[in-house]
Amino acid sequence: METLFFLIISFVAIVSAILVITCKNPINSALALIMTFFCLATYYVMLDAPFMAAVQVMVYAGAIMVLMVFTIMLLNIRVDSSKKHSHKLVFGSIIGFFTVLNSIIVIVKGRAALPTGPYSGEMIQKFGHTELIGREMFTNFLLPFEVTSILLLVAIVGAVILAKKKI
Amino acid sequence: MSNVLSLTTFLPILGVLLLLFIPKDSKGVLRNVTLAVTVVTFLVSLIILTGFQANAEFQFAENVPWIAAGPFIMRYNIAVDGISLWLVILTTFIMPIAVLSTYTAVEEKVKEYMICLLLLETGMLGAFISLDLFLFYIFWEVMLIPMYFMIGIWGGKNKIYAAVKFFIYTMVGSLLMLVALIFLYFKGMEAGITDFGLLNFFSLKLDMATQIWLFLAFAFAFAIKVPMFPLHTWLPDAHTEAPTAGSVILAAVLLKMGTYGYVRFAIPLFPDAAHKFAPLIATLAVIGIIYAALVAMVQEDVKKLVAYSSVAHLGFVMLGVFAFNVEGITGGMLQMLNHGISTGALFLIVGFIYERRHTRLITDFGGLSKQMPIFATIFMIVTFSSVGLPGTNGFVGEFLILLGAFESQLRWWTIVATSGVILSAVYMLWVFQRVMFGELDNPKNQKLLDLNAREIAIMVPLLVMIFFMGLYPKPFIDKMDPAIKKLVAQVRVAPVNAQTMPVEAVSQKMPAGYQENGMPPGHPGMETPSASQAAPAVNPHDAK
Amino acid sequence: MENLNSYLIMSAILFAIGTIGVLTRKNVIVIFMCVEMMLNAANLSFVAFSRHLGNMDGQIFVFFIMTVAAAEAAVGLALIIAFYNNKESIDVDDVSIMKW
Amino acid sequence: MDMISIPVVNMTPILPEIVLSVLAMALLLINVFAPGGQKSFLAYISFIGIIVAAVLVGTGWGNHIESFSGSVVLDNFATFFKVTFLVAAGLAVLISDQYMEREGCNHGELYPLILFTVVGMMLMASGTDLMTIFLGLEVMSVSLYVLAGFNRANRKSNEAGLKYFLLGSFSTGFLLYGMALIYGATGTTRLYKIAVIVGQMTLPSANIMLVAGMLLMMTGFAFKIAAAPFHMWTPDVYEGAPTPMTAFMSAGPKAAGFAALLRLFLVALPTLQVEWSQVLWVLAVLTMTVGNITALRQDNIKRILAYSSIAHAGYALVGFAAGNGTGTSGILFYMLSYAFMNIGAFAIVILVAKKGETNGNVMDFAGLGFKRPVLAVVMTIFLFSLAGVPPAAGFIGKFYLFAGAVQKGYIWLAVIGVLNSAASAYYYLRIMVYMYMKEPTEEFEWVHVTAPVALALIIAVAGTVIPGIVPSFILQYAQMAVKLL
Amino acid sequence: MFDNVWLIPLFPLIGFLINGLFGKKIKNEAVIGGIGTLMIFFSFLVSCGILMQMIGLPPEQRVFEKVVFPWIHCGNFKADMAFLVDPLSCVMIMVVTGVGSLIHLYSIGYMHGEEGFYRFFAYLNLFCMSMLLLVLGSNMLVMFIGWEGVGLCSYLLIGYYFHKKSAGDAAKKAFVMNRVGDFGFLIGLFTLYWWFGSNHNIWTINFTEIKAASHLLPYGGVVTVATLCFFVGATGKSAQIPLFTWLPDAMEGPTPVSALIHAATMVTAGVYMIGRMSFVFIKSPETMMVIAVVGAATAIFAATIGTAQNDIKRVLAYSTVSQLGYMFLAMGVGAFTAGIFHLMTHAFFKACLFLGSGSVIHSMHHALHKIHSHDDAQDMRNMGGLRKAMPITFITFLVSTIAISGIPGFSGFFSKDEILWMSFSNAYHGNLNIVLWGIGAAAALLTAFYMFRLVFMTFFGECRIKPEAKSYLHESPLVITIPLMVLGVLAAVGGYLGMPKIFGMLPNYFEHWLEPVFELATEYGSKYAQHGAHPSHTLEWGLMGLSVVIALVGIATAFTMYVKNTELPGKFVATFPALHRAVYNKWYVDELYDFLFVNPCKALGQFLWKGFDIVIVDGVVNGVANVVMGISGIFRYMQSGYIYNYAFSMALGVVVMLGYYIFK
Repeated sequence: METLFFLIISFVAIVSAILVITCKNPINSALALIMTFFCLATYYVMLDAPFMAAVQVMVYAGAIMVLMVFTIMLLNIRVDSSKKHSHKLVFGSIIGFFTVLNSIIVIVKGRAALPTGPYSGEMIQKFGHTELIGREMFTNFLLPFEVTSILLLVAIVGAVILAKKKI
Repeated sequence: MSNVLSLTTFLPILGVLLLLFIPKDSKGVLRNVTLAVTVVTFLVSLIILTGFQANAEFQFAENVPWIAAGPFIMRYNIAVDGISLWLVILTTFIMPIAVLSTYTAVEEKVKEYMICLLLLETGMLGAFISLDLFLFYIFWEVMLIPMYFMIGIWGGKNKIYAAVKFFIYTMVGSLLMLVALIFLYFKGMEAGITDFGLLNFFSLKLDMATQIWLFLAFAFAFAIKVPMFPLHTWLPDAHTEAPTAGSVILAAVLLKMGTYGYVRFAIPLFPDAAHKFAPLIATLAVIGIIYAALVAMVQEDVKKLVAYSSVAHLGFVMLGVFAFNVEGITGGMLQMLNHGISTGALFLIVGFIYERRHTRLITDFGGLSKQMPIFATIFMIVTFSSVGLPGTNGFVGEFLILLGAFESQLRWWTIVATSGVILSAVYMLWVFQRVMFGELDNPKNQKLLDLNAREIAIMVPLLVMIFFMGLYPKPFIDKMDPAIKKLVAQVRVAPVNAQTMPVEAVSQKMPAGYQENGMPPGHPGMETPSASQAAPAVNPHDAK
Repeated sequence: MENLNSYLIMSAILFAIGTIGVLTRKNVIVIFMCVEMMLNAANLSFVAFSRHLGNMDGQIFVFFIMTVAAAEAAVGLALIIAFYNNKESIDVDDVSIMKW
Repeated sequence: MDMISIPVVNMTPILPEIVLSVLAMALLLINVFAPGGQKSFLAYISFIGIIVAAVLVGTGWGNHIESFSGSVVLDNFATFFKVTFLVAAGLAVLISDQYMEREGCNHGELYPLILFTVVGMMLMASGTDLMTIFLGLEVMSVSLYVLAGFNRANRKSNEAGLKYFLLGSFSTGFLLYGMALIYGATGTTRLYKIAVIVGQMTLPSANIMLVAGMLLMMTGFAFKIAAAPFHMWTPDVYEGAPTPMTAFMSAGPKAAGFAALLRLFLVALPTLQVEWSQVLWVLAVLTMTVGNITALRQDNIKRILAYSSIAHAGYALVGFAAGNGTGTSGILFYMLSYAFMNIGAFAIVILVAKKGETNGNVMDFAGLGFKRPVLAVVMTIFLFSLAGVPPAAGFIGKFYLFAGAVQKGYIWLAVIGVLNSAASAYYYLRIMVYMYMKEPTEEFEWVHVTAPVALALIIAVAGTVIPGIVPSFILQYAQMAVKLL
Repeated sequence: MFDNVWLIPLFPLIGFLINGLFGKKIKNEAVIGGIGTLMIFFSFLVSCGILMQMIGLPPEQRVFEKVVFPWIHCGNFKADMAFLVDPLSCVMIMVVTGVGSLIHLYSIGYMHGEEGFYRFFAYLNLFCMSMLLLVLGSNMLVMFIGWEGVGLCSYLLIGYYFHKKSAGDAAKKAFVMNRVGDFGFLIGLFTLYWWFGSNHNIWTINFTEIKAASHLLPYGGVVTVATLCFFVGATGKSAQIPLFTWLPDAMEGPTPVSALIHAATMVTAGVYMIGRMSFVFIKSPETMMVIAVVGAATAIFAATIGTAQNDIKRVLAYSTVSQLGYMFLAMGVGAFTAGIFHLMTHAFFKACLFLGSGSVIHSMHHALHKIHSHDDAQDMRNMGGLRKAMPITFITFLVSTIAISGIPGFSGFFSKDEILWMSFSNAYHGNLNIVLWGIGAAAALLTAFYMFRLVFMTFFGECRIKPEAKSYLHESPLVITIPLMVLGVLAAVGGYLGMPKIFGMLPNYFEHWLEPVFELATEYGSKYAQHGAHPSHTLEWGLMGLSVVIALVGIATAFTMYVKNTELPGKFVATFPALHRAVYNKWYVDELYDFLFVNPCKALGQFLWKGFDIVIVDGVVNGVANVVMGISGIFRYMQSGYIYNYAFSMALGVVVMLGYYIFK
């Protein structure tokens, strides 16, 4: 059952991902990408990471993609204009194929580390995913967390500098 | 004055600092100050000369820590011995002449020019006195910069090509040498050597393969600088384009860096490889001699001709050096000095007529003797010095080289090289004839002025040296002799040729007189290395 | 929970598709979307590994990656807008006045 | 489960970062209230702040303090690199004002962004957790995207920003995927733990996941240091970005990339040295060759310097491929001196160029040597140093890099390196040829050299020449810095 | 006196320095000429003193070496500036300083009014110094200084009229040909030095030391190599086949130069050198044979050319070449004394001949100049009947001609006849001796012929000069005629110093004098000499008579052709045009050399420069640069500016890297 569900989700994810790179209209691409993100969120749920799923939906599907769609609308961009570089697709596909091939071989032949951490599925169920994330983030990963604030500040300043009509 | 060597080396830098404060329009002051600096440097270098004891030791040594980081220890380690002493003196001697030669030739950018000259002097002196391989490399590269500018800024029509060619050509070689130098250091480190001091590495026993690679890298760098056939093509370009002083310095001193490099570094560091490659290098040297002479013969530009003659002369030097015996190396060293003086003088002479006529094409001249008798006389003396006429300096060096090479295993090479003596006469006399003899038919030449006092003053020291070194080379040889003997002893670790023994044995064993009817043991083709020189055993028969 | 490798392969496929998109699309925004897809593929790997290993580090990482993605989106879209203001185009072929 | 108790952390390791961040934020505020148009004082403040930070960094020398439960460390290695970043930033700040004023984009946000970049770089150098390093990288990159596109009225600047951004985030994708694989293969993101776990593996090089992760991560950093074949953004971005930012980018982020990569490979993956050496060997050769050879045919001076910057990354990779004390300390030394000489060179480019960067070709340098001899001499010093001609810092750096390779037995790598250096001489000489050996094509405009730029030039010359003549002390620091890794 | 031997070369050196440095300022010809002449005369006086002292010593003590200062000391090699005084060098210094003084004196008159008067005397002094160094040098290297020094002076003096292209060419040719010889000299020196050094640890180039060790030398082998090389040197200096072509051209120089350098002294240096090292040469039968054959061949070859030349000096020049051939023939057959003897007598009569011709030319030139004619003052076809106008010149000239032709009683007869006899009777060359003698005799015939042809054409018959110039022809001044007379006397009586024993009248002073020098050579030679039946006195007398007859035949032929039947030469030319053309054009040897050496060298030079140096060597260098530049272009255009291309490059890099590790 779970396998079937995984397969269905995977199918949807792949199809929507392909749509992202094939749709002529960027809006369609954006919608397809949102679909992909949803699929990923579903995976996260399946991986016992409900908080991640929520964040995924909020940040990606919600914030980032909205921003993108907004930009697309703002710039009033329609379909991809010319077809000058048809060879791109060939090269891109070849690279993509080899990337997949390489990655899959890496995954299949590679040896992931053995499970060592304390966070089994039961534990997550017991304490709640959000809490565990929060605990980790404010203890072991305090510094990165703080750094993200700077990152966001930089992004804000940068976006303002670059895009504001008049500074 | 314990640091007189440093003083000599860095005096020109002080001069540069001085020049910086002189406004660039007061050209006369700039020139005179530069001249004064170089003269003072020369005088200071005379302290070295007079204080130098004729023994094999390195003298006036200064050795202070400089860089110590990681595996490397570099020291400011300088000294002179009989080999470098004369090159130092040659440098300081040539510099005032070079400065003086440009009093009227360089009218633009005088300040920069003088600064270049002085920087160049420091670079050259530093390279000659460095006993630290790293320090040597630094000076070796530093020399390039001012020379590059001298060719590039004050050069002739094709100056940029020549300057860039000069720089990159030399750089390729020297960078490979740098790699070899690093490699050598690590090899030395394995054997317990702790710094870049040259003398440390002499005791290093390297295996043959390593020696070969390292030697090739060093030899390549030096061969470019020498320049040896077929790496010589930068030289005619550089010489032709460089201003007179540049050519003089290039010929007189810079080219010596290559040969000096062989004597000081490549050969004693890698004696076995040097022996192995001696035939190859001698072949190239001999090809260089003949080839350059033939090419010089058909040149239309006087300066290019002199440039090619340099290639031939330095071929002689290389041949002598690779004879690995006292005569050959002494000859090589003397020839370096001679070439510095004679070819330097030749470039000055070319400069004189170029200044007057703004052409260097042989066909533009003819019959100048009539109009410029002093010039003609000087030109002739220098020509014959360059040709190697006995009594002039050129002969002593050339003779010793050929003698030394003939004694060594390079006999057949010597015979070919000796024919270069004929060719040098051909091209030098031919150019002399075409420029100085014949009808004075070109109207532009008919109003030429003879040399003025300054120009004569430039040439006189050179002429004096030409004859002094030709007639009484003893002081020169005496001072360099112990160092060269030491070098020869050091290099003579070459694998002993099996054929040497019988010759000695035969001549010892055979009853006197028997040999007279027999075939000579030493057939010219046979290997009879000069190693037997060392044998003090005197045939009792010879005492008679 | 599915097998770890399934997720990883899925991640790899998404990553590859993202790469292809970057290489083939002309619209700058779409290219950027493809980059986002690549980041998401990495995220999926992280989460899958995190679940497999039983430690939270991977998920924390994903959290930061999302932040970064957001920041990049902000700056990136600002850049796109700035470019558009000058050039009236977001065709990647037009982002090529500097070459050779 | 109990309450989350925020752990007590030792702030010392990130003190300079904090100072700079606070300063940056303060500057953002000051900027808002600053009198219109007058932005120079922001540069001075930033410069002072940078000096203060440098002093703080300096006081940390000799310490080894881990903090934030192993996210970050203060050690000599980080300190050395932080100094390098601060040098780059300080010089960049000094040369920015005049340029930005001329180009009409003297927005006060420039300086905070530079400072934030430095913070990001510092985190990359001192981070001991993949996350810290990644976030540092992103702080740096995002700032740089903005800085590259800072002159938003200029199409080239737009394009530079956009290219840098797109390709940068593309490379981030690889980097992250690599980190994911490393994480998967080792189960942790802490470098020291990775080192332990990898050390316990029987045959780490056979674990393809680990190796692939390493390679992908390398890709990400190789992009930052502009190593071929991940270098192609460099010329375009360098050309388009505002020149001071180009200068900064060529020195700072490159050093930061090396810092992170060195720490990753030497701390976390020393057991895989055979593998990464091999790759770096190839990358070094490619990078040097592509950089140098392509530069030969360039006319735009910023592009020349961009390709030269690629080539220099290649030289540094030579030392990296060696991976021994000599080579890595060579990288440290080289990055520091490169900051001086390259930013110095760009400063001259700024002075020679006219508004709108119209004067950016080598031909425009014609006659500089005698019209503005001091500028030309200074430029010459930088160029010779870049070409690796003694006695300049560039030579000593190269010497140690190649020495490292030779020591490790990579003689051919060193040989290729020196041949490349020789080829590189051509394009450096070409600039000099124009400066000294050609007559100016048009009337020379008198460039006013403002005090900050003059100061920057003085510092840069000192930083290029002095370490060239007496390099010992810096080299010893560099040695100490890599010893503890 | 011996200790003062260094004064001999020093005086001319002083003269050279004074005239060379200040001559231009002095201007006064008398002072300049006086200094030059006096200096060499002082040397002559010192030489006389040395000679006197030496005569007073017993023969075995007649060797003295004087080291003036150390010159080159290097490793085993040692060469001092040192002089060797022995009977041989005594003969030479006497000849050089004696004849030299006379020629200097003569030059004062002859060079009167020339533009570079001081230059001429400076060079002449320099030449004398070099020549004296050559003959006095106690080791090969000092000899070599002189050897090259005389070459230099020859160059300078031939090129004295430097504005004439032909003079410059001739000077250069002379120097270069000498250099070819020097090449041989050096190789010979090296070989000998190396052989002694490496085999016997005797590192020397000192003549006395080599002499002392010469018993160690083998016969043939290395000695052949060394001596052949030395002989190449001698052929260059002494204008033997194949290096003789420079000497006739050298007549471009002023006539006193021709007399001094190209007749009396320098060109005999080769002979002297072989004499000096006779103990080495004799050890190689092969070399001796080569010397003899080359000498004989040169003698006959040059003589044939001499018969057809019209330039008075050229005839003399070929005559010199021919006579030098005789000397070499003498050396080659082991008759060293005879060779040196002929050297001396030749110096007398040939110097006299040249000076006489100079006197004629001087007079002719003067006369032609007066009538503004551009006729060649040296062409014999313009002369004739001059004996009336120039009696002293005529008489001295005639005496010398008789001497060279080998008429008994005159010096040439004794020396030449001894050579012919020795070549016939020598025991070294087996049956070759007849051939050598035959060639020698034939050459003698030709010599008599062309010399008398010269005399007849110049001094006898109709005066072919333009009539109006005739009145201007007159005898030269005393300063010119005195040397002529002195030399004429010497040419006549000089031979009595070495009268053959067979005459029994006078002891052969000359042979006794030189005996200590050639003693060793004779001893070595006897080792391989084939002692057949000793030729009888009758035979010697017979051959002597035959050679006299031959000389007379030659004179008679010349008389017939040029005095009695003056149309005969024309007929002869008409009958054998090809032969005449070949002879007249010196057998096309110059053209042959141009074809064989000069032109190929130039062509090779051109090829190496334009074809090899520029195209190949530089082409490779620039080619590498161009290839790199080309690659640069390719790399440059790969930088297309398109983001997807850049991304592609990155992705490709990743894929390849991964692929390598996955599939390796």
